[in-house]
Amino acid sequence: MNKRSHSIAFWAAVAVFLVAVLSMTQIVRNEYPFFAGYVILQFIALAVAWSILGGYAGYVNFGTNAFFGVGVYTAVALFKATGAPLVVQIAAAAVVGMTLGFGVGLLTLRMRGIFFSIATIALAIIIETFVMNWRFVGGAAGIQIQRPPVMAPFDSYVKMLFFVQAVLVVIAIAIARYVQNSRIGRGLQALRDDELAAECTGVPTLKLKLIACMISGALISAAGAPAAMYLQYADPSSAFNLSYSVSALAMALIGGTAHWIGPVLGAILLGSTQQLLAVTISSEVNVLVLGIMLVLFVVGAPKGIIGLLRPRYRLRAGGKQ
Amino acid sequence: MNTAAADAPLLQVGTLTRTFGGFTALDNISVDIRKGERFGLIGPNGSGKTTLINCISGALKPQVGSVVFCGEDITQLPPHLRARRGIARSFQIPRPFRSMTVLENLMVGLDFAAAGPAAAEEEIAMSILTRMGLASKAGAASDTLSQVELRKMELARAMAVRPKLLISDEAMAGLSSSEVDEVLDLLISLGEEDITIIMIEHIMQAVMRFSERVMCLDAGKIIALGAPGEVMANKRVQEAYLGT
Amino acid sequence: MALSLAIEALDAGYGAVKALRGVTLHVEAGETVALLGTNGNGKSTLMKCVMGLVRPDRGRLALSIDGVAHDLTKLSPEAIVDLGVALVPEGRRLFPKLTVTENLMLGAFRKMARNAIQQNLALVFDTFPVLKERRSQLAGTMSGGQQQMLAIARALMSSPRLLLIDEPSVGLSPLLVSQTIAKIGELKQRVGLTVLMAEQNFNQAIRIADRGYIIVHGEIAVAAQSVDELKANDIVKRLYLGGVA
Amino acid sequence: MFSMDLLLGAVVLGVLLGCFYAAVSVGLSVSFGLLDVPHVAHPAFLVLASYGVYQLNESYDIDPLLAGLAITPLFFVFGLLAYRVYYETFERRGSDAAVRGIAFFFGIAFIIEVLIILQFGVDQRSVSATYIGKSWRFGEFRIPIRQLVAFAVALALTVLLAVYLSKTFMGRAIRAVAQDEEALRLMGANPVRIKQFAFGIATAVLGIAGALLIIVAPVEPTLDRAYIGRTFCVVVMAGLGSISGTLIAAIILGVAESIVLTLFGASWAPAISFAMLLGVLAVRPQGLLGR
Amino acid sequence: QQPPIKIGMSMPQTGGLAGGGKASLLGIEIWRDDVNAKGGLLGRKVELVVYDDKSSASETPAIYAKLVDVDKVDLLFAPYATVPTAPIMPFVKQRGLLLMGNFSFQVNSKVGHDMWFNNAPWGPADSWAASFLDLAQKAGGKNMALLTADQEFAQNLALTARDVAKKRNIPIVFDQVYPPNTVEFSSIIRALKAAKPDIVYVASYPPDSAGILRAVNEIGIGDSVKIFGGGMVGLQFAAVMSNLGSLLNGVVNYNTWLPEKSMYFDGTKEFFDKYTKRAVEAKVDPLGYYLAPFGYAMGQMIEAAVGATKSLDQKGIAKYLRENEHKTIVGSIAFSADGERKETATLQAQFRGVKDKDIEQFRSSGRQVILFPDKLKTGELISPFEAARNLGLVAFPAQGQGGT
Ligand SMILES: Nc1ncnc2c1ncn2[C@@H]1O[C@H](COP(=O)(O)OP(=O)(O)OP(=O)(O)O)[C@@H](O)[C@H]1O
Ligand SMILES: Nc1ncnc2c1ncn2[C@@H]1O[C@H](COP(=O)(O)OP(=O)(O)OP(=O)(O)O)[C@@H](O)[C@H]1O
Ligand SMILES: CC(C)C[C@H](N)C(=O)O
Ligand SMILES: [Mg+2]
Ligand SMILES: [Mg+2]
Repeated sequence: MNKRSHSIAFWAAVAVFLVAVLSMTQIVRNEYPFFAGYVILQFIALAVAWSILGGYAGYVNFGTNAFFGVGVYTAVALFKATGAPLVVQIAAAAVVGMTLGFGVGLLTLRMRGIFFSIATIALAIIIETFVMNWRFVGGAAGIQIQRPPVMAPFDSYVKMLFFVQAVLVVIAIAIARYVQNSRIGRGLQALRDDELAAECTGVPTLKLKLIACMISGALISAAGAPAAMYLQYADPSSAFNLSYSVSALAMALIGGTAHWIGPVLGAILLGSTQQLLAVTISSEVNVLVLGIMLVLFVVGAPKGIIGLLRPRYRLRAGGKQ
Repeated sequence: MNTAAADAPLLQVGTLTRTFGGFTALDNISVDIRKGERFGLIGPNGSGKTTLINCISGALKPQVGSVVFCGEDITQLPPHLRARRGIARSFQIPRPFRSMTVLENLMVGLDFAAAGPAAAEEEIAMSILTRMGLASKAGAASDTLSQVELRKMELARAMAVRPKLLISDEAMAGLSSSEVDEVLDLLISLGEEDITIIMIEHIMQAVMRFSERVMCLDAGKIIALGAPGEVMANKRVQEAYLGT
Repeated sequence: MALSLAIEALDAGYGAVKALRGVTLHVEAGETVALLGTNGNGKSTLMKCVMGLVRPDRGRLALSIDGVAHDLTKLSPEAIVDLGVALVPEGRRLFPKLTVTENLMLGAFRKMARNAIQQNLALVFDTFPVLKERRSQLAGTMSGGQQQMLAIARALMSSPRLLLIDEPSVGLSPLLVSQTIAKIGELKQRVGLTVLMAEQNFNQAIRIADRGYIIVHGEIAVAAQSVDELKANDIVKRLYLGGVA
Repeated sequence: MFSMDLLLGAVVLGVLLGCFYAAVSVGLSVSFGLLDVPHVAHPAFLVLASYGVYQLNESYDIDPLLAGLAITPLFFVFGLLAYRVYYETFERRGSDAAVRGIAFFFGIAFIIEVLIILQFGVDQRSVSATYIGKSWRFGEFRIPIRQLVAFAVALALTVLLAVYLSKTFMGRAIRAVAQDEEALRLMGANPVRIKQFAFGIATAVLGIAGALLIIVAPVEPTLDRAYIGRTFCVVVMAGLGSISGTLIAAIILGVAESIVLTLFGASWAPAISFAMLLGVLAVRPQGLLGR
Repeated sequence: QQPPIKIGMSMPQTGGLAGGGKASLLGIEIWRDDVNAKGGLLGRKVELVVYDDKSSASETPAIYAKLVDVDKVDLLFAPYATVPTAPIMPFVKQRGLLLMGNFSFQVNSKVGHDMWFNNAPWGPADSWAASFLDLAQKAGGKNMALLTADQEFAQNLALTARDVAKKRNIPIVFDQVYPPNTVEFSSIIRALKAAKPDIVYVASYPPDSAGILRAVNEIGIGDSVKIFGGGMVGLQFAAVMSNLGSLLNGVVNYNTWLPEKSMYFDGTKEFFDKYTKRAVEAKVDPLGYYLAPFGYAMGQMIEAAVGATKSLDQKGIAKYLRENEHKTIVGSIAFSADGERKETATLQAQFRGVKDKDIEQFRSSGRQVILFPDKLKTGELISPFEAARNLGLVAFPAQGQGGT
């Protein structure tokens, strides 16, 4: 298949997906699928966004929770101050996330490998501390939020959030796919292998890393923004929970980072398992199952799920399909 | 283009000094390199050759001095912008993009540094590989190459930048003399295409055959600069470097 | 003491790549044997086989020391090092973030060598004075040639009886090439080393070599009994003596 | 509310706290700093060790430090096993070991957490010993003895480890192994065994560190999550693999934290110490004593 | 056979709140077994549907949606604590569902749901601080130091404490918020001591409470302090209490139920007999005073309401709960309009004569003397704090097994 027909197939699939999601919100009455589905979609967006920096560029971001929390609190602050509608909250979160990504990039991207990861952990803790001391959004005590009325054509707010998160997922995937297939992807891959050699071969490493960091940050924050309306409550320890970092990373790795579909598959698998375990096993054993799954998958599928599906798939960021 | 501009040196290195801690690796180096020139750089191990080209390619910043390329002061530019302006280099100790095939390694340079239509990139890359005798390895993962193949790929990747100035840091080390000849022929043919080349090499026969001018460094200082024959005949060069 | 290395009908490779085919050669005690061949012909692979780093597909690799034969295909690299075999690998393979001294001390890791550290240290510092000057510099920041010296010195620290050297002159200045080759020759005399050396610099190699082999496409093409025989060989003429060399 | 007296006290207590941080991080300095293993389960093993100490203290009334010492062999074996699995599954296959290893060790950490919960329940646990809850007086100034104990043990631990790593053949091999395994093999050392042994040591040290942890404060099964940031920060700020750097970095963090807690708003303490880490990395990307 | 009546809830069984959650759940389960032994509700067996929310707010919305939309439970109980409860308040309000609260703090104040009933004894928001400051002022306290955890619940307490202090003109001489996961409190306690306060009000969270008390013991707190404690979460848990042992002496802290004479009501003793047996097996808090009986009481109230209205109509049940007083094993409970207790029944009690390393001692009365509220009071405050700390066992011999 050539590039163009690939593109057509991709956008057709996107259209089908969005139409399916939309009609689901109109047809299905039971709300639970939307509650659970929202969470899974949120994780898809996170994993795809994470892998733009973590997979392609090899900069392992441990601070997914920082960006997520920033998204949540941007939405909260904006909503509390101006009552801005959801779309504006998300857009604002993306802008703030992008700015934060830019800042993080400037500050930390000169650090190599694991130094970067640790710096992002530090960043998450620093930002969480700020939010804890920010009384306007409730500080450590948290804040309860009253949703505005839902907009047509949706009959429930959660269905609307579900659809919105599906759109965010599509945006994240489209961007990841674009990055992967453009020369940005090859540049990121080159700098992942050897930054000095990449520089000397003409790759603007700092710029590419900044771009990746900003895109990734913007997408993570955007995916986090609706959480404020979903929970109708925000508190720093939930919004900045380390588990967002672990999940995003684990999902991307379990799926495989060589292709944007990897994080999608990983998030669907791990996210729905988590949802399922929460309402079936429902005790400490679900954490055990999660742990064992993590271990088994990284051990048994070293190239991720996509590596299992296509055995000859090379473990390679930005590799052509 | 007026004659003054045409005659202006392609690369002007001015009073370059670089130290590591208390150790001076480059000590006040000034040299001009003409357009289209084949320039040999020799000197004992640790005399600062690699450091000099690190400063030219931007991998290192000098403490003192300037680098002027095509009339533009590039001392403060990062390496990738220098690559785009036409400076390419190979690394003495090869640094391949390990997760890529040989062909993809070249594509990076073509994608980011070289101007030209994107469509033809793959053909250009293949033609460079063919010239380097690496065509059969185009699809091989770069981490399966032998040392010498890696060196060749270093050079090929530098060529993919489509440079005005190509710097080769001991690309021929470890080659048999017939292979040295091959690579040399290649470099000379590049020279005929108006590419300026700085070659660092310890293989004297190669240096002699290749260079229009030779510069010899010792302990970070220029001890000789001139026609190959002259430099080889220089007493200090013989003592410090050739050992004859 | 008697030591000899005998390689017979050795096949080795990396998966689909067959790097060596039916290689047979031998090295006797006290000899310096040169291994010639253009790149990619399997010289390094052969050395790695001797060290146990690459497992041959078939064939025999026997090291006999004082009449005791050791089947190298069955021994781990550590055990082979313990027998007194050392390799100066291509590409130097130093520990870049350790200092020169620390690299040298690691060279003396094998039990036998630990008693002789002072003596060996004196020897290598005497041989390569620049290493003494740069004792506490990190190996990774040394110049290419300095690193090559350190790599040879590190191998010597293990008090080897059989020294395998993969292209020692790569990256050395002409002066140092002749010095290094001379040092190897000298060391051979001083400590009774047996040396198998892959080297492209033919003219330098034959200064100390007793005899040599030429590998072409993974097979021994020429086994010359003396240096003169080597010089007279057609392949050698074509590869090393023609053209500029 | 500033006074010289308070400041001085804050510094002293900070040094003691810092030494404790060093003790819980020093194993990571080996496993992560030197061996390049992304051991995010380090704090989980630490907490596991604390529970081991708790069990011995509870059922046999053994002094926690002795108990810590007693479980070191067991933890050494845990370390050997953990590394073996990691090696077989990642390093030997060589693909993306570092990144996938993170997910792997998170998995291990979760499993350890749950096993602790299943065995000990979710309530917090602590130990008793004669030196817990008492303090030494210097006039008005009092220093908790358990902190002095932690200080002394941590100091001894780091010094011993630092000497071991720089002065012995094994130690040097451990420092070299992650830089070039094949080269180390050429030195006559088996890199896998060296790594395994080093990982064993790094884990064994946790026996004692775990004792200190539960001496200093009570533990609960998910406490490890709070220590991931802290221990990795210390190790990175120190400069990867530098044992003396670990001590220095830990003390700097401890003192900074203590001064902030005493003299400024305590709620800013984590922001301040992690901002310091970022500051250090921005100026010295290789860490304080990194190479 | 009729289908069982399903009661759905999430409960923290992992994460920071798991200790409390599991004890609370055991209390609820004991009620379920009791009611089923009596033939169930409306002749139908009671079945619990419980999911783990991992102590996190982000898990509960999906869980409660599942409980309501998929499992179609008949009644909802809230999870233990504020954080996981907060996100479901708007949901139950919007759906018009009854929610029995479980020890959360002021989650309904903004939402204003009229079908919410909290089982906790907190009462009006400021009563917590008020009762502690009453005691403090009576003992001669004139100024206050406030030490609070940077955590949702502790911050809420601190907020009311500052308000009450302001109203009563008690100056706050020290006001520090410490971050979660603080390891060492020596430094903070030194600073606190330097402020020479009379009243020390501590709103801390379980891992820290022990650290704070240890540091107080080691660093000292000064003779000026008349009363110490107030809002330390954690000192109610058996594991913490037995470990701190004598360090607890003198501390005045809030509590919910204690084995004091005044605290035994109909069924209380029987409940604890069952609880004590089952706790060992379930590896939960062996004493279980703090949460478990309130879980049971929550069930009792539902039992009474369903029995009285003879239906599962949630509006009817809510109406009944709002308009009546309910006899439970933790005393009688009446709700105000916001679904919290009309009057606070939060105890303030002083630890006395506690020995080291002995869980059993806490089963006898006299170890925690109730100072507030007046109608449950079993003793007077001993002050100042240092004096109370130093009174040994001799002065307060155990008073034998309590119980009515
Ligand atoms: N990062 C560094 N830190 C300390 N010293 C350095 C560093 N880089 C280079 N040096 C020293 O600077 C000197 C010059 O090194 P350079 O690599 O330029 O030598 P060279 O002329 O290329 O030698 P060779 O022919 O051996 O490659 C050497 O003595 C080297 O040890
Ligand atoms: N790790 C590897 N995986 C796959 N093929 C390999 C590997 N290492 C070497 N080869 C291949 O094996 C063949 C022999 O390589 P070897 O390194 O032994 O040659 P050499 O004679 O030492 O050459 P040089 O002069 O380049 O060092 C080459 O074709 C090389 O590409
Ligand atoms: C036990 C309680 C004091 C817990 C507190 N109500 C909370 O919601 O977190
Ligand atoms: Mg060089
Ligand atoms: Mg070779």
